[in-house]
Amino acid sequence: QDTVTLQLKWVTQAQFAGYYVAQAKGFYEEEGLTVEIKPGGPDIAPEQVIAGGGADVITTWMAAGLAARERGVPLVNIAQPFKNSGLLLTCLKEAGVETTADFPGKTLGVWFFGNEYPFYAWMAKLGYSTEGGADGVEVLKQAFNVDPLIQKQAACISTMTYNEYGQVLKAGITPEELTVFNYRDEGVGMLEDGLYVLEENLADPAFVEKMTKFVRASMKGWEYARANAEEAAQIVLDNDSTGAMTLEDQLYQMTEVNKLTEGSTGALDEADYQQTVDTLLSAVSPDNPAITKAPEGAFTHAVTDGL
Amino acid sequence: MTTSSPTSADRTEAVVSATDLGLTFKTNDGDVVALSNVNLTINKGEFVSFIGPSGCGKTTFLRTIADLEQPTSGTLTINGQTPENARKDRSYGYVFQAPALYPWRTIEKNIALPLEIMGYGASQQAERIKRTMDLVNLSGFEKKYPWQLSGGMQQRASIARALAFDADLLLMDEPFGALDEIVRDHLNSELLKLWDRTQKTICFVTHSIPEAVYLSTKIVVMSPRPGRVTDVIESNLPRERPLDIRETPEFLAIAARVRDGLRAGHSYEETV
Amino acid sequence: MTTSSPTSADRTEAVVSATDLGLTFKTNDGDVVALSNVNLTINKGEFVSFIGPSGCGKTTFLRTIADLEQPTSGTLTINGQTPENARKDRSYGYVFQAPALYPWRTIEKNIALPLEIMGYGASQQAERIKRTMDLVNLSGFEKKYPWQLSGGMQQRASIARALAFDADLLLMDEPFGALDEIVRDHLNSELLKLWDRTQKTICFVTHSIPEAVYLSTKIVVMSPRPGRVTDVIESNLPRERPLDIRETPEFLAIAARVRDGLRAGHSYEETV
Amino acid sequence: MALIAAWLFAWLFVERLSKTLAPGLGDNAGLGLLIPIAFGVTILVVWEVVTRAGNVPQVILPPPSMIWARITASVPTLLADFQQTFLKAVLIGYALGCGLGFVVAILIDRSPFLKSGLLPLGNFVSALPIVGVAPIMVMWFGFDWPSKAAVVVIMTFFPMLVNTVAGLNASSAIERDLMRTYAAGYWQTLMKLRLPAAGPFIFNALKINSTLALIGAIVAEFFGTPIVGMGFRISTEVGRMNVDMVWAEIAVAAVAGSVFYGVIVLIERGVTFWHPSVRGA
Amino acid sequence: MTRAGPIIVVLLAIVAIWYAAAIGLNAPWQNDVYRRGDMVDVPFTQFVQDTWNQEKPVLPTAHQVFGELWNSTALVAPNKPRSLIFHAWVTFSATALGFVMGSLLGVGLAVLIVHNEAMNRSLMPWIVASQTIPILALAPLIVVIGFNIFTGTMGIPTDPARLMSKAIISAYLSFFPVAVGMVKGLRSPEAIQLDLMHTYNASPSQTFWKLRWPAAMPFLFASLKVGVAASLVGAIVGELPTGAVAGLGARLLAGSYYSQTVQIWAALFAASILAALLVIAVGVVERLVNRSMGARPA
Ligand SMILES: Nc1ncnc2c1ncn2[C@@H]1O[C@H](COP(=O)(O)OP(=O)(O)OP(=O)(O)O)[C@@H](O)[C@H]1O
Ligand SMILES: Nc1ncnc2c1ncn2[C@@H]1O[C@H](COP(=O)(O)OP(=O)(O)OP(=O)(O)O)[C@@H](O)[C@H]1O
Ligand SMILES: Cc1ncc(C[n+]2csc(CCO)c2C)c(N)n1
Ligand SMILES: [Mg+2]
Ligand SMILES: [Mg+2]
Repeated sequence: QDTVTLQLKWVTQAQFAGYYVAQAKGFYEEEGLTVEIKPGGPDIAPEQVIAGGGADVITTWMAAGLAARERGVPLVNIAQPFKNSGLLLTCLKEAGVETTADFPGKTLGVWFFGNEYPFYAWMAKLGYSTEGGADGVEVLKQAFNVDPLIQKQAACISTMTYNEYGQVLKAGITPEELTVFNYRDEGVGMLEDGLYVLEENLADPAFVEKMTKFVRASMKGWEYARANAEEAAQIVLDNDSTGAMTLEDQLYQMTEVNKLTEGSTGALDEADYQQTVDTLLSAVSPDNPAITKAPEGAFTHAVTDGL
Repeated sequence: MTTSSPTSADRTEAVVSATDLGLTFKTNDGDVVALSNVNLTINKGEFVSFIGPSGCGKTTFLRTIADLEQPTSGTLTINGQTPENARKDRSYGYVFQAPALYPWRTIEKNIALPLEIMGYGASQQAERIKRTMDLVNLSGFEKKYPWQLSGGMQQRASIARALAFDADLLLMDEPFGALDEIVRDHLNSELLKLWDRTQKTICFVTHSIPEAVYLSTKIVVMSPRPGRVTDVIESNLPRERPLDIRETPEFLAIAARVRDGLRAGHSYEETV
Repeated sequence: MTTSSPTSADRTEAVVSATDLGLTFKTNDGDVVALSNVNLTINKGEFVSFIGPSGCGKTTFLRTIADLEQPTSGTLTINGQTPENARKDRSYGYVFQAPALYPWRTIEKNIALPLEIMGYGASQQAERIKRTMDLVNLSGFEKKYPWQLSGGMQQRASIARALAFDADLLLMDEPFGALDEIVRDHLNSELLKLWDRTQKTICFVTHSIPEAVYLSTKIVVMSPRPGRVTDVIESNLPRERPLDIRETPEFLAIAARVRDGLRAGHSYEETV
Repeated sequence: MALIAAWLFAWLFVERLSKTLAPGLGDNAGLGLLIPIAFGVTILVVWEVVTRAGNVPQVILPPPSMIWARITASVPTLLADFQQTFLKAVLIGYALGCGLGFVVAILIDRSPFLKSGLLPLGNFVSALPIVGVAPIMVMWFGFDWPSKAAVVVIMTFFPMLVNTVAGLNASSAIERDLMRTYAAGYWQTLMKLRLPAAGPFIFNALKINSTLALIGAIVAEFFGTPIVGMGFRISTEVGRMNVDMVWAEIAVAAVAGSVFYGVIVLIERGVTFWHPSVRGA
Repeated sequence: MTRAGPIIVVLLAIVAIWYAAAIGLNAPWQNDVYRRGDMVDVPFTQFVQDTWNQEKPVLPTAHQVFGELWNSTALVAPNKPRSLIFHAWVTFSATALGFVMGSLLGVGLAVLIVHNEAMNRSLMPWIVASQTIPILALAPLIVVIGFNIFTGTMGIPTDPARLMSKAIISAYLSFFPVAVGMVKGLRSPEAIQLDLMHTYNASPSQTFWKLRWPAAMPFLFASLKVGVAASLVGAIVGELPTGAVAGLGARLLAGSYYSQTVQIWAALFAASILAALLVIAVGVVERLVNRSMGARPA
């Protein structure tokens, strides 16, 4: 039996439901695979894990994947289960943010650790300095929760449609009190969760074959999750050994994630790829050097072609 | 109980008064009776020597006077007060059997310690440090640290420390044990002069019979297991004592009595 | 340099031989010359006492023999070897001026310490502990910790520790300083017996002139600032010494010579 | 394996060096520095060789030469980060945390009531997990350095408390008796006997805390911070796969921490000169 | 009872301050809630009650925290992920293993440093430097490389391997206080005590066991208390990069991602209770050792 180790970018949550469902429902087994799913955390860089031989395949955002590629970890996108992006910038109207023109002088919460590229691309597009001051914006490295907004330490914070945004609402702040910017709508959307492997492995047809099985089973998992959101949320919950999450949170997340995976066959849409690369290249600066030149061979259809 | 008719003090005023005093230490392997049934009165201006075999309770008795040990039976008053109040009045100066100098202080700073605590001014401190260091012949070693001194020098520093401030009662536990005969003679006569001049009351532990006889108005002989007072010898030697008084028959008679008392307290007279 | 004709050793065999020995301590406020130009030979089987004013370098000299201090000039050999090699041969037992007992060991365990280190078997240890504790009259205190003992008892424990193993050379720094006359007499004669029986060589620091004369075949008188040997007195007293030898004219003559030497080393003879 | 071999090699080298040089030079301060430097250089050379020869991916462990290049290229950034993390959060938090631990230890010592009431609670904060505390501090004290300093306070408090309490009991019975004979007050005994005797223990805590403070401040920056600071840079650049920058920050942290520690050791030498551990060395 | 009295008084004082602070810190949010709900003139008692019972308070109150502690210990089977006992156990095992490794390493290094001048000069600066390296930066390295070595080359199953990775981080944090304290402690014997050993020509190991080691005891225990606390911090920190699987650290972190304030505080308290128990355990051993060494009662 073939074994596959998958390193996730983040802790066990419905964001990764497809993989957990595929495992729980025996889809991997049907393909003859034994899959180990390694949850991530705030200081796990999946790119580093795969470079160190700790995983066969990882999930990461495309911007981070391309950045790693330029820095000597030859990652290749083999599949893109997330068709749409879910990254938002969520602001309090009370803090005086209604449009992008209100940003200067405000404090904005941003996730770093490889999640900051869309933000910098956007600010570059808007022409705002990120160094603070009257015409710039004050950037906060935001922890991975919504506290800064609730505590009013920032005017805007990063949220995902499927997670933090829900938490903001759940805390009792109504959508009317919020201004929400969707990165996709601002023209700086980038591809989110994709599956990446090391380029050298793709030379081996057996590996490609194995990945094809893996992606096929995973996509089946995603499909199942869309059809059975409640059961999928429960499966995710069962896989969380921290016991910190609630079914309610995961069900919300499942529903929202399903909107993002909707329409993906698993194969990467080259137009989406090109849009991500273009956006990144539009914002090259010493502060934010995601990539400096268009990447070559950063994706392959070899795996998804076999689906 | 021994009530002494003071030979030299002006008034009969009890400085130390012990009645049926007892002290038992509890240890991991049974009790040690360090003092039992001690009855003793020491009047103002007396010079009392304690002599007795090793482990008979001399140090313990001094420590009890100093309120460093608590009696387990009987009563003890110092200047008519409890030992604790007497201690809080700073009624005594104590020279321990070991030097107990603080290693982070130079010799002069060690001597300054009680002066600082008792609030003496800087110039007074300097003057007293100089005077007592001269007295014990340590001049020139002011800036040395304790570990840079020989054993006898450390002992002298601790004597200087106790003499630097003016306590009416001096408790001295074998202060001259580590000193040679010449220095010892010198310090003996200095101590006598000081005593004569200041009318202090002095409790003095020694192992030297001649020293005890030479210095004291009263000699307390103790014996061990359990620690008790076996003899209290009043000395009728004159208050003025040249060193050669030690050859006189009166002196030798007293010394012989002390020696007998001491020997009686020992368990192995036969082997000697 | 003094070459002595041995009074009691069978052969003339130098155990300690110092030539132009000097030792200077560097301190924060200048150098202290603890030993200067010391020339001395101690032959096998001799009993040598060191006497001298406080701070004259007696302890330093013993420590140099024991390889605990390094001479800054001159040469010193022990049994014809360097002090270091002699120490490594475990040629000597040392009684320090302070008891230096380990507070976490009971008295018997303190005495067992050198025996453990030198690899004695359990039964031998027990036997030696018992014997030496009897010798210093500490039986019954085996299980006590050092702080539960009186000053004199601690000193005796440290003597027992040094006698527990068989070193040919004994270095004793004021071993009997904290003991009363009776115990001291007792231990003096026990020490003489031991010396006589085992032909040990003994270096003995004391402040008591009678003790020095009573015990020694040779008395080294030292004087301070800088520490040096001012007189070496050979004693012609017989090897067999009853306690009352101390009343004989020969004894008193030697004692007088020692006293003169001692006094000469002092700076304040006039005040005495 | 390679690391152990490297270390052994370096050690042997230093051993030889100190054996041959030490007697001649004695207490020479230059030599004291030379040996650890020689050791460090050996390590660096081995590191360089292993990473280059072994083709270790640079996102896992970059060679020292690359780290050095990064350091020289990023001086302003490193400086700003150093100022934010070390000069503000670490130093202030360290002073407050050590001060607080010390004061509480004295309070505890002063009153048996507090001793039985506060000491168990002191144990309680001993290991307040930094990961749990850091977000709370951000909540209470905001994003900037004060919340980091607060984390440092919490981290450094306990070592100081424990060591000071142990140190205050370090004076010997006879030394305390002496003070009793003078009827010295509590404060006099404290100032003239117990604190000096506690010195070695207190410096222990100061030394341990000097490194703990740095760790604390850096880790605390993982949980929300303005976009400057050593911890911020480390976590961000790991995410960006700029591992050379991560090591550049680590190098700065190591140098700053070592200097900090070294300064405390120097002060310790001066203050507790009398302690056998200093006197003997 | 006499010992419990002061603790209770201090505890009461702390709880009083706690509840007072909760009002202040939770008030802004409560006011926002009232504003959104168009509630005016809320009686003060109602306001206080509300601030003490928010779902995601800035500062949760004692009854909330202990309620959560109770719910997640007594009311859940101890082998379930919802149980704090389960997480505490996971953390404790890594802490214990790390503490043992760290203490041994710390003592071992101290022994080398005290006995060998080259070690002292070459090792000490690097030990210090090692501690200034932020573990969270190194942890992924340890996880990526270490975990792979454990599971791959050494063939250790994942669970023990994960435990080892955490224990290594825990040991990394705890060895330092132990090493520093023991270097001091092993050098603390008085010169004359060392001289005595010298006169017996005692071997270094004899001097060590019969003198340096017993003399270092006060330093050892002060260090061990700090060390065990540091071990726990290390284990918790180590739980983050090992994939946040289980343990108090994982629980804390996961709690923070969903702003489960009460849950975070409960986990924090669990960690603190664990720390206190560990420190007290070291204290008990200290007392036993002191007694067996004939320490003089203070
Ligand atoms: N470690 C040291 N550092 C500096 N000076 C020292 C040191 N040890 C001893 N000295 C000095 O050396 C001199 C000789 O000291 P030593 O201990 O040998 O005297 P001693 O003859 O044994 O005196 P005592 O009879 O008082 O014990 C003294 O002046 C002392 O101050
Ligand atoms: N803290 C203690 N705990 C237990 N026993 C003690 C303690 N202090 C002293 N003793 C015991 O009390 C007895 C008397 O001791 P003390 O120190 O008073 O004797 P001493 O007369 O001063 O003897 P020395 O002349 O040897 O100094 C001894 O048997 C000793 O063992
Ligand atoms: C592939 C992938 N890339 C980035 C993130 C980062 N991210 C997205 S949402 C969030 C906060 C927690 O939900 C974080 C850290 C991720 N999760 N998955
Ligand atoms: Mg005594
Ligand atoms: Mg001496």
